Amino acid sequence: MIDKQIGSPAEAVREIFDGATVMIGGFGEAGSPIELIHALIDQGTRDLTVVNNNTGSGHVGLAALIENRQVRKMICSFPRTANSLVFPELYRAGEIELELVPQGTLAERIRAGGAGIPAFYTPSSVGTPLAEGKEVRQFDGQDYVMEYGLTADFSLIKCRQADRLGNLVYNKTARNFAPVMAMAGRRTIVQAREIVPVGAIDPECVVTPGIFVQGIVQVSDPLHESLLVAEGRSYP
Amino acid sequence: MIDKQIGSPAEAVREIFDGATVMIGGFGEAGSPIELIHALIDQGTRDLTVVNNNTGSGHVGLAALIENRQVRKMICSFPRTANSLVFPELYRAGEIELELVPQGTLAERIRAGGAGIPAFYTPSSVGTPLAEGKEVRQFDGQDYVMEYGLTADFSLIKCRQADRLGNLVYNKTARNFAPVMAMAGRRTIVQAREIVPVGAIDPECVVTPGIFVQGIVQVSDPLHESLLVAEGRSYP
Amino acid sequence: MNNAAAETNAEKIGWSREEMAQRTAMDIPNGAYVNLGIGIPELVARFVPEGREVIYHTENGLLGMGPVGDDGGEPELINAGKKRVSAIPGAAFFHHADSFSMIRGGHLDVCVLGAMQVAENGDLANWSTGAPDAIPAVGGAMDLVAGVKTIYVITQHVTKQGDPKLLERCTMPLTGVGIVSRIYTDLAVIDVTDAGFRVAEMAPGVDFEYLQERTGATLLPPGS
Amino acid sequence: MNNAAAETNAEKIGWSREEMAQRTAMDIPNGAYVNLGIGIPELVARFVPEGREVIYHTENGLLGMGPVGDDGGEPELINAGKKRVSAIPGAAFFHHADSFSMIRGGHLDVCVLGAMQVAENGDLANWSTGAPDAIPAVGGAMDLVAGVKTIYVITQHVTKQGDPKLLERCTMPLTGVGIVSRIYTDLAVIDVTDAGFRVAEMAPGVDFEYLQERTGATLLPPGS
Repeated sequence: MIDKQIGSPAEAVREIFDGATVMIGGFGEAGSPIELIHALIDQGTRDLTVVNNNTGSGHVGLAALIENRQVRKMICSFPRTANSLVFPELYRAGEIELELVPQGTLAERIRAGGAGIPAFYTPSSVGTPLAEGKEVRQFDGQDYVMEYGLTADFSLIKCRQADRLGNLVYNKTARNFAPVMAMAGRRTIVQAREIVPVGAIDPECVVTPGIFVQGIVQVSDPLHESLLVAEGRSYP
Repeated sequence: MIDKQIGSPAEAVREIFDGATVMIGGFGEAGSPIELIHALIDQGTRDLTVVNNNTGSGHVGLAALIENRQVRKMICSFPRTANSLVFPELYRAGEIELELVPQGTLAERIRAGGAGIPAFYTPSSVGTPLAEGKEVRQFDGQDYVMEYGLTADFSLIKCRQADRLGNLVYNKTARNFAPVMAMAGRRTIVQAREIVPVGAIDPECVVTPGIFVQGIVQVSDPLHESLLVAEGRSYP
Repeated sequence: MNNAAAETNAEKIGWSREEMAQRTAMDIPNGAYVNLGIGIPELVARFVPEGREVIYHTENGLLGMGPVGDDGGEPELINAGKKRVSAIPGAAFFHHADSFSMIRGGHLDVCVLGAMQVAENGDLANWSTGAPDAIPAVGGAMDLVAGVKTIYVITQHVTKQGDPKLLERCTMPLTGVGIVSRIYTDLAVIDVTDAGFRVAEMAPGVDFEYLQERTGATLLPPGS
Repeated sequence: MNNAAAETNAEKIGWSREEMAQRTAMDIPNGAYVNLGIGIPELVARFVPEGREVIYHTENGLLGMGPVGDDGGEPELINAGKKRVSAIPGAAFFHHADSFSMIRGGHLDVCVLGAMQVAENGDLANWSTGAPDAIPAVGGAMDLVAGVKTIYVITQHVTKQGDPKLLERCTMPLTGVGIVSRIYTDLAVIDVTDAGFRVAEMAPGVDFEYLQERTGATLLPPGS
């Protein structure tokens, strides 16, 4: 029988190794797999390359992972937000690398990686500093930039419901990067609010089919990043 | 108010012009918008380039459109099936063009066209006759073929439910090419089994968001291609 | 009102943020699919003229975003500015790659963005001052300007320091090249044409000379 | 049994189609995601060993295809061969681009295909005879062989005319280059190795010499 359930976040992140590339779902706090990130902090895995749209806020979740000096490089589109305190400081001090990618190009690079597409052309960023050093090519008289597919050793994502086969559905705009990161991660680990019996999710409504998922851990009542930040909490 | 409903298949295909590129949904009969195709036969529009996985069967639907000499060129992955009678004859007589594309490349080219990606690289067909004349490029020591995005003047598709905004859900494996063709058609015309009130389709389960749809016509009880073929029927 | 009077009462000259948004909303047709940037552009949604239905897209994965200010109360129902929003009946949720396919694929009709600088050739700079110590952050701006059919800009006509934001050429790093169609400032509505900036309308109390003085490129007069 | 006897009773030598499928099924591990080609490969699903759960993918847009022969009775629930099938609990439907992302992106573990020819370097020809009047048709074969992690072939060892199908080099147009791992024929199980075809097992009544005579490339003996 196939059963992708894992007992705890700690167990779920155990295989993540120093130097790994890790995609982390979420757009701001929506969809952020905060318990998996905290387990990764507990584990102390270092020298990570992290792919996320942002760099976290306050001193919890992704921001805490960065603050704990576990991240060598961020690949993201928007590294500063209202409560983004940790990354800017380390970046200015030259202690963390940044690869800045337009948000749509980031999403498409992740999807391409998951879909076996090594590279594609996009009009986004043509004529801007973010296209510098990249191959530009004309199609039908228009300029496009070549961008590479992006894969990861691990993807950590969050969902609303999962079954033991790894079929997933999400909650509203918390879906964001998770489905494409699930495709692009060689091992995709999901924290699910609820694990339901096989057959409970309508096959017409499955967003991420189980083939893209390698491990599921139930986190029924996940922490709310914005609440923790408002309370001035930090992790660990 | 936005209301994309159209009164009849005849009205729905009215704008399709001689020489247009038309994507037609369906994998075999599953998902084939047969009433829209028949309306196009009634209309007599000629010199079409048609994108479909196959070439129809018997003497109805897509096969009838081809038989009626309205199609100049087919772009497809599998032009012959058990009951494919019309295309092989015209093809051997040199009376119809064929662009043969591997099925996954066809799907990805359509998606790319709809997503504003002019070209991408794929490992499919490398080293085969279908890669001849195409640009081959190495990434990470592996060969890939460059393929172009594909768009259409019109896409004709079929769905299970639609609302007046054009949100669509499909029926089982009849989904196949329709969602990507909806993206790639400058005007996407849908025949829906049922038109439901706005709000009736769960926003988490919408497969094709309304932005990709320009016209909807209700066909409550569509013809079954396989039954027509079994009965030896032909259209018109 | 002459220029001298205008300058002494500078705070009273020109349109308010709401008026700029309202003026912009008049140019968005019924049935349009629209993406609104953060800041003044968000206000546009408040002023959809009677009888028009407009569908709002937020690039983090929602088509059919509810009225601005309507806080759905859910931390996982947010817009691109990470503010809580609601979803209308007939909304759809989707993932980021699908969302940016709508953008890049030319499916959105209008995008309204803020600006640091706009050039007379339609170039836009709105993501980075280019200052050496700035943390660069781009988000979806470059995708939006590259993909959406019509790009409108809403911006104050000059910076807080009084420097013009409408220029012959942008001096800050570009977001996109030649993509702005129309600019709605507190002082005027200005079209970006092949011949440069053409004034379409001026706010009450603003005359052409006044506007030209505050603009870093030659303006073409209305109707020219 | 000697070769002479074998030849007079040719129809009795070797594995049946079901036995070939059963032998293949033994090599598919628990939890595998599997795509089965049209013909004998479809039979593999009947022989999943006790205690294993295997998920079947059909490239037209279904993960979790039901048992072969289980006709769901719905014209819109079909497999890649356009036969009616069923869906298991826990199935998912998706569109073609998503389906081929699973294939091209390396997410499927095993694909079992039929063959016209297989070469000792792993080349496969299974889509076109190359005859000048043939209507070319490729379907998803080129995507499957380019993307799925392990490609198995099930085929009769020789053509109906008695010509070998396992060759030094394919003479028909290729489907993919160097992608076949293992071949299950009516006469043997043969691995494609860097050194060429290596026999892993032979059907009852088949000996090495018999097999070599019917093969268009030099065979390496079992265990070599």
